Amino acid sequence: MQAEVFDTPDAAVSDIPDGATILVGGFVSAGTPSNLILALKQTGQTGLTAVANNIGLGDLLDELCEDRQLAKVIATFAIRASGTRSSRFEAQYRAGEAELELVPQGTLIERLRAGGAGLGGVLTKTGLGTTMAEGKQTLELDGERWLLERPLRGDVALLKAWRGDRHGNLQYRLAGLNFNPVMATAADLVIAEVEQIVEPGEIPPESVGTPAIYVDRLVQCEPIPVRWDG
Amino acid sequence: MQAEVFDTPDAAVSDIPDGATILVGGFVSAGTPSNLILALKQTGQTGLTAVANNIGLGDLLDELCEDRQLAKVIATFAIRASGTRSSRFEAQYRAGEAELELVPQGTLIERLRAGGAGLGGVLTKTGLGTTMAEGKQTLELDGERWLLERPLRGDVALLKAWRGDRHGNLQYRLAGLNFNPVMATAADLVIAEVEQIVEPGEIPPESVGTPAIYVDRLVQCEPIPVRWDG
Amino acid sequence: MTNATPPAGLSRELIALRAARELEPGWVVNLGIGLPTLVAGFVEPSDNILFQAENGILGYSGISESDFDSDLINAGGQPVDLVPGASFFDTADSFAMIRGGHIDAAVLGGLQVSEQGDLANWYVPARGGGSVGGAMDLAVGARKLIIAMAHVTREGEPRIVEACDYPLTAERCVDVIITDLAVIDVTESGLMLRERAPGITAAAVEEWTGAALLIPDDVPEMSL
Amino acid sequence: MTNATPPAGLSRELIALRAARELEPGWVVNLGIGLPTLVAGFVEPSDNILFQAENGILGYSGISESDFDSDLINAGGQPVDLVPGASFFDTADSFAMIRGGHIDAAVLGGLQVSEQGDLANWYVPARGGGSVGGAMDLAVGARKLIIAMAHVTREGEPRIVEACDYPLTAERCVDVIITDLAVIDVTESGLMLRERAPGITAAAVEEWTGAALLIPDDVPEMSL
Repeated sequence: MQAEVFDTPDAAVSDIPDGATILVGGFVSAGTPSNLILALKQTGQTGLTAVANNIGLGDLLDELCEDRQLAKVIATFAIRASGTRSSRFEAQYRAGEAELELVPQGTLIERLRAGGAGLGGVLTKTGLGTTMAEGKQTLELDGERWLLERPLRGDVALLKAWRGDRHGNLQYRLAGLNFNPVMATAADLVIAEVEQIVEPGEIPPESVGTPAIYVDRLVQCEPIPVRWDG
Repeated sequence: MQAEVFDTPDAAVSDIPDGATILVGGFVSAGTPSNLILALKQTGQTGLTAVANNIGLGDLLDELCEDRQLAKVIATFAIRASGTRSSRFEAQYRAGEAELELVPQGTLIERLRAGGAGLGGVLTKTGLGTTMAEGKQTLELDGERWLLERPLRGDVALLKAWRGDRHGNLQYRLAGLNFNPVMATAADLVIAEVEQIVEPGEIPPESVGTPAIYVDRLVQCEPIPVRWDG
Repeated sequence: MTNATPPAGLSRELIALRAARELEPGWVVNLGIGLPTLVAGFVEPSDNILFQAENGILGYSGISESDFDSDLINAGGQPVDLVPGASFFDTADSFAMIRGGHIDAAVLGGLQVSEQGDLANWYVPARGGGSVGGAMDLAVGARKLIIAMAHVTREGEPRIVEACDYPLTAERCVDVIITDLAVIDVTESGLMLRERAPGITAAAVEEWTGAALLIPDDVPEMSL
Repeated sequence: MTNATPPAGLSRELIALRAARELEPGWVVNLGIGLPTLVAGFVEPSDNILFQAENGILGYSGISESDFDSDLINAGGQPVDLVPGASFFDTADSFAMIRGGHIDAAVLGGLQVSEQGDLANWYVPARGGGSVGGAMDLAVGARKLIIAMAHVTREGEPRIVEACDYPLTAERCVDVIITDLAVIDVTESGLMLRERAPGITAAAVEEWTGAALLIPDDVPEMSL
């Protein structure tokens, strides 16, 4: 039950294959694995599917579009209505070079949770009567209509936490949790960047946000500050 | 957003009506609201449905059977296979005086979570091909069979935490979490017994196990030690 | 509906202020990105309103003026200050809170609202793609849904319409619409004009509204 | 199957010891109530096996000899000691871990196991009612399911049967059966005798087994 500790983010992501589905933790600037995203850019792998809350909101995920690494994005924020700022992803999406699957945020997290928790799906009212329900099964139960949402998993998850211990336990700070703890459960290979690597026992058992067994790889690095001002 | 603070457990549960469905947190001795259970015994209310992990495993829930207050129990542990020890509930169940709905533990918590999270149900493999699937809908999706489990909610939840602040935030200790955080989300009236009531801000925001908005009533009392030795 | 210019109504700040008046003491409130985030600046601390940010915060008081901490932001990416008794949680727990009906009110922006209270606020057909965020879950889950938006588009087209032609966020979800011109309730009988912006007549509101509007005999002017 | 007395095989402790040998270094393991809890006492600390308790602990090392803390118990209600790097979580997260396939192995007790690996372990028809706990989720979710049980009932009836007549815990879930008489693998071709308890012949195991048993030419005796 040891997580593998890597010296650099580049080394931690070097064997991610072309075409992989990658869960990317974080919400705009909070809990976002920017070092791992930039390392993934260095690999040059292509045909990737990124699952993330947002792309092009000050996050660095849009950097992967510079070399057209993203074939598809599954996200909640992607193309801004106002059009005041554009992203590389937006340009590639408009050119038909990259695909977009927009998912309501509460549904995205439940699909990921189902993927990690061995559930075959959940029933939600979110999206009923909208384009999000197209092609999906609805069930009527006791006179109420529900939309069936199916699980979502990744080949790889890229996470950001505050501290990690050598077993792989992760501790988050403030609103840095967001998608990270659930994504940790829903990928075959889980890679976390942390600000500090500590010895097992230094993170109090009550403060572990992601238990060790979910984390395969750890890398300690200075967080890269990003910011989005709307 | 103030939780109402009561002086005694008796006062905190005095208005629970006959026939209420009551979610009872805890797992055997951990995180079990024994003071509130005994207070509920004092009320003498009858026709109650209790939803709890266990009854008759050293917990005090079985005390409610002394005066036949429980019409039904929804639980994961109820009648022991060995028969070496019996409970009042077991006697009443055998006499046809109390009903039992046995639910797999992972399904019980998902049903409660769905009840609190606005989900219409979840699909699980747990229980497929067993008596637990009787009368329930199954779905075949992409060649896999799933059992549909529906939400479960209570009129009241009785919880136990370590500390509570005057807003209603709860902090748990060790393995005292178990069913409590999810049950907090799935009842109309949530009553928590805590070992200490503190001022808002004393529980660090990262250590809040149940956010304030879920908790209606707080009562500070010495925990009643219970133990089960199998 | 005309090609004339709509009358000058409330500023964005005053729309936010008026939306803040819809919130009751002790409520838990989620604010959408854009105009709605301004609402946090217009509540009285004594009202003990708790703001929830869907990225995992309960209990922020408003936009922070201090140093930026990238891990302490609201759903719009803005730095926030916490109140004593705040808490953090992950996205699954946050949307359990939202979808499960534990949020008293959400204030969201709108592109269109229909007579039945259908909301469209995530997709501009001319732009495509879209950004849905937590809007669909908030529309379904919030006990009271307040839409704060401009009464008409930049082109002078009504945003309050018989039926939305933009893709929906959710059906029959809106309770109140607050615009630069009016406060309108979505009722069982239809859209009901509750208040006019200062200097705006009920007739003007009706003129710039693309759906039938129930107008009581006496429609008070907002007090701001 | 006879009315004779079955031969004396392993004690409960030795069954637990033999079950412990099925666990590989670094695995995450859940132990059922009763006999399986003894397994924790038979693993080498150097193997870094992490025990998970479904009530919300990852990383307990064994039954505690120190003071009883009612909030620090395993699923059998027993006090436990923690290893450095342990963590706590709630029941929802615990069963996400179990159902989601994140547990390498579970050791559970059994009442009956069928030829196909069906398990019955929660309901004794003569007693009724039952206690299912986390057994159904563990049977479905654990990557390797090890059943540790007496080879026959107190009345001398085989527990390993063609088809369970007790209500099932789950279908086709068992990987290995460890009893006082033998280690038996559930394989594609059927039940395969892997090891005999000391002094127990393959013929004796077959005699007390109520289902077809594949017996290789050389069935080694367990080394304990």
